[in-house]
Amino acid sequence: MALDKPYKDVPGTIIFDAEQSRKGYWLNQFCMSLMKAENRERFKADERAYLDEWAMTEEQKQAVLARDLNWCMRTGGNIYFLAKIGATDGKSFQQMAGSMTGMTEEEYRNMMLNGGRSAEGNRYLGEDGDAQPQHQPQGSAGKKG
Amino acid sequence: MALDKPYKDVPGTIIFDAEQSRKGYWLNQFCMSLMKAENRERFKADERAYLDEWAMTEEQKQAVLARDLNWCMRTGGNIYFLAKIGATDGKSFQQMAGSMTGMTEEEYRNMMLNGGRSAEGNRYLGEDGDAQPQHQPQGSAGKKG
Amino acid sequence: MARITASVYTSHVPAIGAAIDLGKTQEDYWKPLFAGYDFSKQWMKDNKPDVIFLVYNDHATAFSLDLIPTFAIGTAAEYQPADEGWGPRPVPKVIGHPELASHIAQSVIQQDFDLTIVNKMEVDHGLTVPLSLMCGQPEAWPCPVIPFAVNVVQYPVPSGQRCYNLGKAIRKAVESFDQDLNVQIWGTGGMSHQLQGARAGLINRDWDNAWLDQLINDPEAAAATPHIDYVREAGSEGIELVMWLIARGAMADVAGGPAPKLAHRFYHVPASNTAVGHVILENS
Amino acid sequence: MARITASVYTSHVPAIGAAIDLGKTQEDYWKPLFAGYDFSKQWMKDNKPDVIFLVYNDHATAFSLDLIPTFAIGTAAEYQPADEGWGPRPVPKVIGHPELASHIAQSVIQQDFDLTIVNKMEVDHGLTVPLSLMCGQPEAWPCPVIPFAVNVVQYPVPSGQRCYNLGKAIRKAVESFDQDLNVQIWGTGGMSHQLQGARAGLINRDWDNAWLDQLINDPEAAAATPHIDYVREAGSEGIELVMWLIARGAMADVAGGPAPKLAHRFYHVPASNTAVGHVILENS
Ligand SMILES: [Fe+3]
Ligand SMILES: [Fe+3]
Repeated sequence: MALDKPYKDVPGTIIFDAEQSRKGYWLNQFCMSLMKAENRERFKADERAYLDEWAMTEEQKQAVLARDLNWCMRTGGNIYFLAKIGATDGKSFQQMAGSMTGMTEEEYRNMMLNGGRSAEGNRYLGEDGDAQPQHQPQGSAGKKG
Repeated sequence: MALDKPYKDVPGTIIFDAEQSRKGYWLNQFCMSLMKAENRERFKADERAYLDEWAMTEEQKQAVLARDLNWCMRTGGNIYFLAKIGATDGKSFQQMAGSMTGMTEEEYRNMMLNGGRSAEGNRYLGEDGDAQPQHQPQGSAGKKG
Repeated sequence: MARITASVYTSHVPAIGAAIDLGKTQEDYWKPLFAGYDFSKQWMKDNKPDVIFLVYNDHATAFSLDLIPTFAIGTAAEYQPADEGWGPRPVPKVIGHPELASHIAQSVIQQDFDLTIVNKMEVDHGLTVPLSLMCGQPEAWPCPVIPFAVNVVQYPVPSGQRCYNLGKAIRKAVESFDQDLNVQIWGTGGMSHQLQGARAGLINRDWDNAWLDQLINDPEAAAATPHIDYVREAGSEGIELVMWLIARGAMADVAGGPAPKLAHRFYHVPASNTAVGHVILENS
Repeated sequence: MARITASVYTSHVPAIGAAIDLGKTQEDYWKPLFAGYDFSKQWMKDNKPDVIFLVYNDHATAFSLDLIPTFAIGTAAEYQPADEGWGPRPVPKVIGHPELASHIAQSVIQQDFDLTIVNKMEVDHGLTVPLSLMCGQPEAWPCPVIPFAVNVVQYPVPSGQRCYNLGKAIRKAVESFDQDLNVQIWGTGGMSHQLQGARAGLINRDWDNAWLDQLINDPEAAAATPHIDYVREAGSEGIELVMWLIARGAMADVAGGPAPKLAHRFYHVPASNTAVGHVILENS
């Protein structure tokens, strides 16, 4: 029998396990490189050229160029690594986290000021909370649909 | 009570524990640098200048210049690190180990061919085996005395 | 003989560090949070330790995917604050305590914990933000710090029970050190937060406070919390709370001594994406 | 289901690697040593595994004093032979098995072993010499290898009992892997040798053979050997034998199965400074 992965049924959540880590190895190692100021400069000067120095998949490069953190995560990115991209862009952790929900910055900030997202309906896939797939994207982007 | 160090009463033996490791940190890190061919070349071209690039004590540098491995070990060196110096000099592990006994290469090699050094008398400090302090140096160097 | 006199628990949100570094602590958003640490700063002055054993996690800073230690103990003489992408925090460098750290490493490995010994490492907000919260903005940190990094980034992370048992082993190690030192053990990270995906921003005030009750009064029960409960109830990054169990396991009552004194308890939402929890327990 | 079919034990003396690489295996000095592995090379052909889980120690090669993991598992796709100072050995690169390695890491960490996961590492003679002894000089190694490095360089090293228990956990991990794989586990290093000081060259034939008897027939007793016995009786580097206990702990009899079959046993003095021991045990 394979190992138990009980965390597969939590909505809107990817657990960074060995499988994800293997998938995202070069994407995450690229992110680590942005901890050096000179690499941040080189990346900002020509993002595509800098990305091409890394053994990332084309999809991973596209996800980074698009600054789509959910997409980055699906291709094996981990938020603590991806945060180095946000830092390079001058973004805060709140801006980065919010960007994954579809909310505007203000909507997300207000949600947090009001006590954050409730766990109600968001514990198991198939419930009806705001983090469930059927309610994406959230916020004004979601309401447009 | 401090931690038990039962290995302090073995003759002719320094156990590389945290205390030794702290003492020998830079000496051992210098040794690691010799795993790169270009560093071996630089070291061979001017040993003193290369050693001066490292935060080693003067005594450690002298011990390295003298190729006195026992002295290196007393100052915190570990044999697996020190072996990189021997490798740089083109020496084998047998030549390095033998050099610490005072025997000639041939004497040490013959001892090994005859089944190696006996544990008899060499288990505890204060016994009368050939590795005990009162019998150093061994071999023809020892017999001269 | 060295002894553990107290344990401190606190979240280590990076935005808190930024608020301190940028002089924003008196802004409306941050004021109630920092007010919760006024007691703690005074308490630190009144109860200055000789050494802090600081349990935290590295956030893809010192450790990349090239090498991921489950438990890493710092035995170096000093540690520089890392550049996590925004530039290094303008805080003092961290002075280590190589002798005590090596002693603890030796003792704890002999108690069957398979530590990684680290002599060169930069430290990130996980370690520096708790120091800032408890000590403010001094020229130098008040005492040496032993960094102890726990992997909570790549699964599987160590179980709560494993962490709690490690705390017991650390207490034994500290008490077998010859020098007479006043040692505090800090557990950091948490409480509920999730930084990723459609579920980002999850906060669970009730669960957090019930877990704090357990941590204080029934630590065995807190230690028995399975990983999946942290994820489901406290968000994917809520798993950081296992680190608090290391500090809790090192308290005297766990080894049959008297119950600790609750010197301070504080809870606040939000700091950026996170629920901030903070507790101080004293051994009597 | 993957299963452990056999365990192999062998010393990993660097001079043996040099003798192979320099074509000296038929010289008088080396001939009797390599003759002891003739059986083993044929056995490897007749019992080709799908994966080798290779327990060895790094000799200040991949790990400097900057970072010393007690137990490190390699989950990378490949590993290059290291330059230990004489230039890299002219042997094939080592192909890993990331899926099985990650699976074992996950399982064993959940069994309370605090592994360090390594994705980038060069491998030294501790890993390549056993491969050369068992496989000769092929263009490529016969199967993927999972490197498992144990700290036996800086004290404290893990106890024999801890290593033996780890072996049990590895067996469970392997048996919970979905794919049908034939896995061998190798324990390397030892036997009696001392590379340092006035006591360099120590060999203890009687002790080595008594320990081998125990390893084969009474592994619990072998696992109970305290560190100091290895040092006193088998020389300071004899401590490497704790690594053999990891392989032995993974055999079926330890988990209540039938006793293993002793396929081969060999002992020879000297190889450079070292007593060479070699055993092959098969699960029935
Ligand atoms: Fe954190
Ligand atoms: Fe070895």
